[in-house]
Amino acid sequence: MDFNDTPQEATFRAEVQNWLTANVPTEAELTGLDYIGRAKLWQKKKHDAGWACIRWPKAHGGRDASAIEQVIFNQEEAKFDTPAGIFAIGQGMCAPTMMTWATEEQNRRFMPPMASGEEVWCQLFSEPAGGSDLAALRTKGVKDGDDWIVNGQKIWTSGAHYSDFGVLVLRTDPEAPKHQGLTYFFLDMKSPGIEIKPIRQISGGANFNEVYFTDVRIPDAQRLGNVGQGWQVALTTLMNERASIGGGGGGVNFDSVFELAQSVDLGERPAIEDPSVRRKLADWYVQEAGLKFTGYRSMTALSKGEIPGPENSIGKLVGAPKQQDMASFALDLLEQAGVIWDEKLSERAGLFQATYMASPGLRIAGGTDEIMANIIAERVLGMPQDIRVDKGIPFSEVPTASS
Amino acid sequence: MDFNDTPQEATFRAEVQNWLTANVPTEAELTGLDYIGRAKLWQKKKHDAGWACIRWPKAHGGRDASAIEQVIFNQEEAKFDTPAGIFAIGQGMCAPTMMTWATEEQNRRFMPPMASGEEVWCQLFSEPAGGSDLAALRTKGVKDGDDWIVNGQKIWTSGAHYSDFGVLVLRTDPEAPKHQGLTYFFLDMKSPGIEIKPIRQISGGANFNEVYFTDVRIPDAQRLGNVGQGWQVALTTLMNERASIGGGGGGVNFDSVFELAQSVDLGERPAIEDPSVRRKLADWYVQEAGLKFTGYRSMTALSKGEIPGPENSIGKLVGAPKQQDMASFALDLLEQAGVIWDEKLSERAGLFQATYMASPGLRIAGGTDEIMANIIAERVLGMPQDIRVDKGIPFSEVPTASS
Amino acid sequence: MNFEFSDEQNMLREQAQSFLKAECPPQAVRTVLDGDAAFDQSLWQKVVDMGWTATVIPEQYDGLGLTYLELSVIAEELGRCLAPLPFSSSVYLATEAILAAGSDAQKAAWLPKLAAGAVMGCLADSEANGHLTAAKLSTRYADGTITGVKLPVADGDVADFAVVVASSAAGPVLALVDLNQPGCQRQVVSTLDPSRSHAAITFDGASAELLGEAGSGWIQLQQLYNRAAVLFAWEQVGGADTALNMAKEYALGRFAFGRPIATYQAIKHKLAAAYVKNTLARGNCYFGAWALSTNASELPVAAASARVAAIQAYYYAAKENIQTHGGMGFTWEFDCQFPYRRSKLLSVNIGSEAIWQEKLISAIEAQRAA
Amino acid sequence: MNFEFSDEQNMLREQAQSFLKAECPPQAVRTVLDGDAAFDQSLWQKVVDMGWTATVIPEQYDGLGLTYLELSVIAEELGRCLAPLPFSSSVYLATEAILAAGSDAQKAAWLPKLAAGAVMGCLADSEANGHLTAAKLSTRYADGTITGVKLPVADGDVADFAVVVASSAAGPVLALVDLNQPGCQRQVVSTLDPSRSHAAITFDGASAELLGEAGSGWIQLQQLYNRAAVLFAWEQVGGADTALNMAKEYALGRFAFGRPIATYQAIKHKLAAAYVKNTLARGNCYFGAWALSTNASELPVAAASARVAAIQAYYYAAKENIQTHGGMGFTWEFDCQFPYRRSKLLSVNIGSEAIWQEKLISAIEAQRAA
Repeated sequence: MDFNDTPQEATFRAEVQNWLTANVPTEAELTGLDYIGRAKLWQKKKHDAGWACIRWPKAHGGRDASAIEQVIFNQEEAKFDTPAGIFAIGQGMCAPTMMTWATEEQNRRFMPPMASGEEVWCQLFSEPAGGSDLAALRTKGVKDGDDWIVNGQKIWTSGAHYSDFGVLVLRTDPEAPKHQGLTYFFLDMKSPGIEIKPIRQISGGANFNEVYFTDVRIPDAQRLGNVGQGWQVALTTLMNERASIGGGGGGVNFDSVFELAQSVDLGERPAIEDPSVRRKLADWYVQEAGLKFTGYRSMTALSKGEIPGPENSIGKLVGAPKQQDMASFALDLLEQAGVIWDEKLSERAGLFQATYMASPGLRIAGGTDEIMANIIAERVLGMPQDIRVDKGIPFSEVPTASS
Repeated sequence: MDFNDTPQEATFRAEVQNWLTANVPTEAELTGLDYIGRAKLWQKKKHDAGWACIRWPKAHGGRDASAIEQVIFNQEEAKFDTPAGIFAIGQGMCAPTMMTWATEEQNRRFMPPMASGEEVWCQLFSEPAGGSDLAALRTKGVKDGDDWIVNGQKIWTSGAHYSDFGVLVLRTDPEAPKHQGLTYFFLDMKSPGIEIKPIRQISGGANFNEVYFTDVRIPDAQRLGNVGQGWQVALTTLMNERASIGGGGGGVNFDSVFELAQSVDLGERPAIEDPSVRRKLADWYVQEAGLKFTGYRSMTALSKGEIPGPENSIGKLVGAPKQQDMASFALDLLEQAGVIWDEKLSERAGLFQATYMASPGLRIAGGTDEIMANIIAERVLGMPQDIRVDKGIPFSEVPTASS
Repeated sequence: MNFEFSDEQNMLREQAQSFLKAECPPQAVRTVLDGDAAFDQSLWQKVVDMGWTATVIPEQYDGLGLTYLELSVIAEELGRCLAPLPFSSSVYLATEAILAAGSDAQKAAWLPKLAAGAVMGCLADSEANGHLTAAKLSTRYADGTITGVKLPVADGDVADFAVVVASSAAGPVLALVDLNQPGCQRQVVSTLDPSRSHAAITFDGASAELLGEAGSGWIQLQQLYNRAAVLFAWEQVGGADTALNMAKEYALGRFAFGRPIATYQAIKHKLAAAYVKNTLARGNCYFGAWALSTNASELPVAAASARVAAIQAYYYAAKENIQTHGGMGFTWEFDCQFPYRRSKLLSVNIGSEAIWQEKLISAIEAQRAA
Repeated sequence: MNFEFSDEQNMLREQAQSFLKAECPPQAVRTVLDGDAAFDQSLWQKVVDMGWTATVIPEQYDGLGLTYLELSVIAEELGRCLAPLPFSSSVYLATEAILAAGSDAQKAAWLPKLAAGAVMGCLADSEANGHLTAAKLSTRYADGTITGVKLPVADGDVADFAVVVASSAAGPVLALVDLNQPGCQRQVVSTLDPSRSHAAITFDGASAELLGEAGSGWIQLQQLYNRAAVLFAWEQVGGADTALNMAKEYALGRFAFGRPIATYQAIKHKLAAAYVKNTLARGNCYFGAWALSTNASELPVAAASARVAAIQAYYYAAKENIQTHGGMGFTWEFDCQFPYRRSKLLSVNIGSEAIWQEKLISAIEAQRAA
């Protein structure tokens, strides 16, 4: 057991470090650009030098790199303050789906500009009535000659407003059982009939959108998989979703609460000297360390060319409620001042307040705590599904709130 | 709002106090008797003076007292160290069922000796394959002339070995849907064909039994309710069960852990001075006080002649895991000595160790934590039942482990 | 044993509920949250007209002379509807401070106006991040003036006067300060819960008069906290009930996988847990109300128990209400944010969970040592 | 990055698993629990024959000279089968104490016998209820003798020698004491987990020799605890996995209301929570094993993290395993009691959760101050 790279990995890491050191954009290069412009500039630079989407085939704009090389690249890039990605969903979820289900010709057309950041992609699955039950989607696709005509509404679409293309799942046969009446497409987000409205969150952000479709036409050539096979195609996308969501950087963590406890008093002494604070901090440290070392085990598997075990599925389930409880605890340490949410007045520019307000979203996005626990029970422990009343009957007959 | 008795209640309380002070058995009176003998002696004394089962009709051995009078009597009796009851199940569960479903003649025969403690009753519902699913019982009753012939096995029967009579539910029609094929009886526990085996618990005790029935005959005259109506009759018993189980006295509580924390050190000082201990103690105090005052609200309703609300349903769900966690915490405070379980060597004669080992049973007996949470969700909050796959089909076709 | 509100008190509750249902729907909270107003002025006037600000003020000062049981009922109902009002600051804190420690002259000067809603008060205690202790007080009282900065002061931007906690040569004091004077500068500060307003107040030699004896301010403050804690706890329990009910209603109507999510144990047990916490908190609030209304020696234990239980219940119910709603619960458009924000504000406003857990055990120790 | 056991170590694990499956089935635990034997002597001899007691003892002392990674593998597997053996006392504590602080002569005298299983050792630290501190040590070392009472001493009734923590004129010491001498009286004490034996030992001027320098005993003890904590944590994680697996298997086969209880979210989420805790504990144990095997400066943090996580995981899995089994889990006849008892024994044996949480934060503070 050791924490060292293999000689090959070390060589690769050095190469990455050298390139990044020389090429990470300076503030001067980025001046005047908004976050989209900044992200695109950096992505283009990476792509031009062969460092974008390195696991992809060269023919699709990648580098044919291994999984561990991708991990090493990410680790090294994370050491710099590079413009944050607006490409995660496209490159992380849409691309694997395209590469599995689209024609080679389509992939040669669409993957390189996705890799270079010139074209941004989004994912249109969720619907208002769906929630955790993704396959309950109702946005309709009706065949019309060589096209499909789309009507309905999607929700929780990140980046819809700056995306060039999107992948979406439609209900093409309401009389088939729920999972069998779906078909999967990709589409041009500039198509006529698409209306995009941002969703304001309680955290103040608006990272998601509602997307309305009115008689939008999608060419049948942009179908992925067969008609009625949409759920299987969607599973390719979803399997890649959990990987790309994760605990996320940012937010409150052990270090920030530990340091806060050093700087504020509880009773007559610094909070860090209070055993009740110390015990809570110990528990959070142990959780973070446990996740970190579980991640190391997965990386080891990647490094050996193996597929990691199911251990990493616990990340979001542990991380999201932990952020909420740590933020709440930190606000309590601040006492009355805990409610002040002001970049200038608040400790760490409002990090604890922002996390308190954002963490309920973390517990929901990409699968609620409850769904994550189901997934661990079913896929990791091999326990059976709950009783399903929506299987094997026509979707139109599945009970809904309105029925 | 006050904690005082009404004038009537105060008069009644004084009368109870006077009688108890004069009549609670002395150690001399009890010498030489085992716990059954002691309990019977005290019960007989209460009965002879008109203080047994005081809410029951006089004709059945009671006193025609009100609910609040019963509460007052219990409160006052609890101030003395009286021989603990072996009558709780009979008087608390069997009696209300008999008084609801048996003939007046039967009640005049059976209730007075139950009230006086001369005849002890038990309850035979649970079966090995049933668990939380009480209605899944399989012990068979087959009609034979004026009798029913019983074969099968019951489990978790408290006091079967010292009981004179019992109530039991049998499956009299396996082809009817689960809840419709049941019939309810009472029986003489000395009937031929009954074999009783104690169940040893992990706590060391053996409060429960397995009871085996081999061709046991029960006269049809001892049927309560109609054939096939057994589940409805059983509900009468079960509704009275939750009331008689409760958090129980005994076991670890705030006081015992608080005092322990005063007497052992954590680090360089008494544990009670450690804020992490103080915070935990505060939480437990708040839970105990919350339960106590919730109980006061119910008593107030009784005192006004009203039916208490559903608040008291939380007692066992809060109390049982609390006992487990407090016991575990207390053992930790004792450090290595926490494992010593010895009347002479252990703090409080092993109270903390005994509770650690008994509390898993508290979380299960009379409805597991999970069942109690279901009950609160369904009966208190009005949420729907989980999906039931065992309804409306013949019991013989309900899936089981062996099918 | 009569551990229930009286018929009259229950009637007051019914009145309050129907009044607030009409006058303080969620939209009223949203209007303050989204807008520039510091509080709902029209609702405030109606609340004043109902006599709620006068509840426990003695009749000799134009109050209603009712008990803290009535005020508990009102607190719970205001908490239930998340009222965007400076009620807790003015009634549970400022009015209480004057009732407890004011001279006859001070009472005569302020109580009738408080009763009539002509003025509003607030408590200016906090100065910085973390736990305030007597030793750390940097706001200073001397020669009838106050100098220092208080931050944040709940409702400090709209109050007419403040009860200021300050140090002095004689030790800590409580001082009454008219905020409408040149020596007081107020600045609104942004918070987690914009449906309640907060200010930073800079006192620059503002004229002030002592409330009670010089040097006894810290003890007075603790007593004030104890009394307010019971009323805060009732507001919190009311809010926790609202969060639980919102979650339950949504779960009954929301379907996933062909069935209401209310049929799933994950949801049922979550809401059962919230019910348990709310019920425990309510039980403790009853005892708190009794102790407050009878000025019982048990008040320190009762107040701390109610406060700790209510903080825990509200946090749990508020966060799990959002969780039960899923993504919709995280949108600005839904009302789940109201109890989530308010629960935190009420949790830290007169000292957080840790402080009250400590107070509780200290009070139990004192009780047992006596 | 190579954060996994090697192929050879994994092979050792497979061997250990199949060996223990055959030689230490639940019935072996039950036999010790129900009977008079202090431990499973036949299993002990086989474990000795496998060389497990010799794992990290250097070859010059007839050991195998393997690393703590191999010993971690063995610890996890012994924990998994709840082995009724004095392995932790003799190997993680007594052997480690001699390895760390013994003179060449002491090593030569004891290590070959420990490796060969000819003797067994134990650690005699605890004296009374509560947390042991240096200041409270009442057992006294002077002039080559020990006087005092140690209670409880895990495996103290069967060990041949004890490493005794005592005070002395020079400060705390660790002393080696042959238990088979007239100055030592041992009495078996009953515990929560009769599948592991405990004793009270009275030393009445028993002859003793110092282990390491006089006065450094307390520091040595803390270092010993740190090293042992990693190995205890592996045993605990092994046991927690067993409890989780028992619960899962039962839930898959047990029906209620016409379906396996494994289909209910209450059960699924309970076991998912156990899986999460076990996985976090395992991750921390990996780091602990790395730190122990490389004698890294991170050991204090790593050991405390592994210990805290493992204590929490084992308690949760053990109690919820009983709960998942319902009434049957509470019977003597079922095996659910084994991990429930053992989890508590291992939790307090070298210091409880609170102690290690404190050690963890202290170690982090020290790390960051450096």
